[in-house]
Amino acid sequence: MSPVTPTEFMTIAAARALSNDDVVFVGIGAPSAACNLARLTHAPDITLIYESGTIGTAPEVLPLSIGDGELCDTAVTTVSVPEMFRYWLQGGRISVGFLGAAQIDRFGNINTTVIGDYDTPKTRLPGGGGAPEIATSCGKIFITMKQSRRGFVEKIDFFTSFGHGTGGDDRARLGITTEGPVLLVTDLAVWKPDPETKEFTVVSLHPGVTRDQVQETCGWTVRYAETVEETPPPTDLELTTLRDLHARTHAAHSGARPTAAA
Amino acid sequence: MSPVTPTEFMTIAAARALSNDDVVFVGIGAPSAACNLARLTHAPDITLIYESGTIGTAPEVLPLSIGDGELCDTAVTTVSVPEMFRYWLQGGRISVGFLGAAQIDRFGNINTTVIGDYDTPKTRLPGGGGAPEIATSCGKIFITMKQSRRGFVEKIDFFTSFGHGTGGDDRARLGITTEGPVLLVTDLAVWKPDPETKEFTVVSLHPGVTRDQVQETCGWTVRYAETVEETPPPTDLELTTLRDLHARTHAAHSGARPTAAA
Amino acid sequence: MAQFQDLAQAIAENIRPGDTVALEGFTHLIPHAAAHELIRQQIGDLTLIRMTPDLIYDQLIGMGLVKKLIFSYAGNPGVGLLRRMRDAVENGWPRPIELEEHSHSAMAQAYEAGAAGLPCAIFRGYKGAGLKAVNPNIREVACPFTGEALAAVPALRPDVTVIHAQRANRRGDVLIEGIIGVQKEAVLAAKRAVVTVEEVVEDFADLHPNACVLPRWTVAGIATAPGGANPSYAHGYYDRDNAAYLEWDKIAADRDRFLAWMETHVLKARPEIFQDRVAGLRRDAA
Amino acid sequence: MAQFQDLAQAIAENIRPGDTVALEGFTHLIPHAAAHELIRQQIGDLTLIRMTPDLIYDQLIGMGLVKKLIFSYAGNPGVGLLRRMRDAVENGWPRPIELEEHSHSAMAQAYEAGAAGLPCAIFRGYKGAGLKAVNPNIREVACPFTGEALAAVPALRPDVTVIHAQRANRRGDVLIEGIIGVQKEAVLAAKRAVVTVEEVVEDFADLHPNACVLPRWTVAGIATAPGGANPSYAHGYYDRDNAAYLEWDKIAADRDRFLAWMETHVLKARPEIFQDRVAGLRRDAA
Repeated sequence: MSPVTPTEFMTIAAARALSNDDVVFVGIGAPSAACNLARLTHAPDITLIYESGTIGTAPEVLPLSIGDGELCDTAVTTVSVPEMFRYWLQGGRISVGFLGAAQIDRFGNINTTVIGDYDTPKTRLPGGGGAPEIATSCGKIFITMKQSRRGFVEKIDFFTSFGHGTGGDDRARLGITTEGPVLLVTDLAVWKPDPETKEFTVVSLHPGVTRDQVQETCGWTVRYAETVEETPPPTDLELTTLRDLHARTHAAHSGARPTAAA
Repeated sequence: MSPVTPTEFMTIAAARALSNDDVVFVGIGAPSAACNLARLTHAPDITLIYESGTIGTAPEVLPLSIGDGELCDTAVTTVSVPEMFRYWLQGGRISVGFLGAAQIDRFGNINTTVIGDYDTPKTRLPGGGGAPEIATSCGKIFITMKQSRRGFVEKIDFFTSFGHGTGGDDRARLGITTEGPVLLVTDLAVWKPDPETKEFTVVSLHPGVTRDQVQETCGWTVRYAETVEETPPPTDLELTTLRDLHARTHAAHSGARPTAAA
Repeated sequence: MAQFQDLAQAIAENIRPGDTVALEGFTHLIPHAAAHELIRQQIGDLTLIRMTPDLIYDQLIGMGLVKKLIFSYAGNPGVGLLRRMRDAVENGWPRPIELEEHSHSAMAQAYEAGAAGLPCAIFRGYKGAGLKAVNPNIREVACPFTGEALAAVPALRPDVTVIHAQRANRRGDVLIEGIIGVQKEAVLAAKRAVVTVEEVVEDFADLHPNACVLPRWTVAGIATAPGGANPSYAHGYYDRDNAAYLEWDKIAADRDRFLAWMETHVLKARPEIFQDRVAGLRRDAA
Repeated sequence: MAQFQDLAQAIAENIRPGDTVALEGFTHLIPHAAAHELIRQQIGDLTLIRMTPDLIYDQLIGMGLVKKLIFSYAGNPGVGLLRRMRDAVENGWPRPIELEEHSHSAMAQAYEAGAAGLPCAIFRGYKGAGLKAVNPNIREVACPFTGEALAAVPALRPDVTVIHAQRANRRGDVLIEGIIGVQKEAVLAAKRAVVTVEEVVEDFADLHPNACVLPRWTVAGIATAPGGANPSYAHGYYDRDNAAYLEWDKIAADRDRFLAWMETHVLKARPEIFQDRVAGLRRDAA
């Protein structure tokens, strides 16, 4: 097998954090690869929910959009989008929300709205979609994102969704009762918030990654947990399953017919 | 054919007020006989909605409850009860609401809640059900009810649903934009509100009914429109259709299997 | 996560004295078998919620198990009044009962708000209605854009919701179809949900994608109770027993006759009798 | 009451310059054929509403027909940014565009409030979110029971909603199934609704009773437009053309290439071309 790429490592490490009993909200741009890898390996009964209304879906290939037909074909049920946001997300039925970001700060606050000023942006990004309420309504939030100085910034340009604010008990002070960001998986490391300050700290480095590499790709001074471990490498099963999933997906999206089509 | 009964006359006169383009909300206790008679005679395309969620229903026999199975079997679609009250009633999609009453006053205010004091009632009635919002959300309200001194009262014991209040522009002053009660069909007469005062006035007497009879069965001093006509008697088609409907209904509810059951 | 249990166990494990309980069903799929089990277990001091309290609430009230009723229409649908409830309200027999009365629209939207995780429902209603004066849980909110005064009621959040559904699959997902009422909302608004079903099937193959399905992780206990909605009905299984609703009006008219009926048909009965009751009401029974 | 019309007539009779228009579809059933007809008729100064403005809004914006956009996620789903929209926002090309930006939850609930006849939607949202500071249409209301501060947004009430659906029956009732998105709410919230359908059938015999059907009296115009969702898809008819979404990223990257594409594929095209485009995407096409 060819060597594990950083992206594969990130996906596999994120998948491991999901369990069989989780009900996961897979928002736009979120790593549905990680969610489906978990389903295809150690968490076969995990419930995946896409904001298009598909509940308990089990796609054979990764959807390109969050509303591909296969999500509905394989779902336990498909509800309207208002119902999805009212009964299922706002109703507190989701245990884990998965978010990606264009910019993130050390407290897990996220920007996917604009680079630059809101009214005269340097880059107009797609916007938040479901993120503002995913960030506050799900039991906890997992974030996956590749590290870079452009993305890991001292100060985000726009608060698309709230993480831990300026740290400490900021969430509670806003009346938010959910945990917020509890896990950040990057191509280099696994981060978790410090129990007191809520600042993300590195808890494990992927094999071969140095502290210098982590700092070079991060716009703030990186803090480490007291004990920093090495992230366990992917197993053969994880890697094979992920690669097969991507191969099926690539074939389907490049215009070939889905193999499951009847 | 046997002579027309007062109840038959009432049902037929009420049915005539409905048209092909109407979307009618048939609440609990409302005269679904009149609505279905209209559908089976002059208004085949009328849309009947029962608050159980059945939209565009066409039952072969009259339902005993507002949620009998045949309402769903013959409906264009069946929606949840919250959707029924939110999108269809509150959303302003209903042209006519049909109400019955235990007590009514001269302004079409209705009581189906209690006789006597609310907290220590002489008779506890079922309550309003959908009526409070039917009365204000439907384009207009038709009421059918047999006349009696007990039912047609100077002052109702409880305002279950609002008609024209104390008359005049009372509805508008409460911010209600719909017409409210525009028709009252009884076993003796047809009543419509005076354009100015909104007090119900008799516009036609059923054949053979005297003004004395109307007054004897009404707790307030009856007013008459300038021209009082005779209500046109039922046609053979109307009467036959209504009697057939009741015969089918009686057979079905007394335990015999519905003839349409497959 | 849904546990498959027998009915007695599902009721005993999920409903406690003093709980706020919604046994829902809008004419269709009313959970009669579950209500009778609740009566047999004598779980009392209940606050009952339901838009259309009918026979089963008349029975629970008549047996003295109910402290308070939150409702919008208390009648025997198409027949008349609920005579046991009237006796409790008018005469305090067998015990006085507290009422919190709403309109259907308010109740439906309050369940909806409960399912949606909101503290209250805000809607256009109760204009000119007398209930505003007698129910302190009807308040007003001004729309922050138009200034319009809108009615507000607290969200309904039962401790337990009990419903009857057509079927579950082996994983524990539950299917409701036909007149679906407020059942989905009542289940999602509740802390726990107990579901009785006509049958358990292997899977829901070829089901319409937008059918009303409650995923297994929204339900606490599932009990098989064929015929369990009778004299209400289960769309696709058996018809409504309209004659029984007409008969109830006579049974409930008299305290002694009521108690005798309950003794025979509920206290000394078992959930299995429901299956026999619907035998003649099945579409394929002729 | 639904009129059966050809697409050009349905668009011309129902959409006027300056209207507020929602062409809805959440990934599935996006009304591409109708949007292209709107572009051919050059109906401009539009305020467009949509949760997920994607290719068709990129096209309408790039052709200069849009004054304002009310939205919650403006991206080419799974691919990236909307390059024509970016050009309008960042550079004012071909004209500046006003933005009113919300979250998905806010938009979904605002459509729901529109369908429910309410002036605003009240929900638990926007806590700690930056949009509150830049969008004056995000306000707060206190729950009159708990005191909790809830977010409020105005109800969405389009002049016209345009959707694509699987089919209509001859009476004019419309069926939507699969991922149903916010289409029912968008139609019921609007003053007028235009629906394109894959086909018109005699009746909806044997349809599931709880399927999403819009009765004929909720729709103004119905036009048959087979393939009219392409490159989006119609569940049960043809698959999503994911390759076309990837290709759009290149077309929209350059103003000239965009204009040339629009000239060939929209301005000089006819609604009938959609049928050909989906020929290879039908499940039975292999």
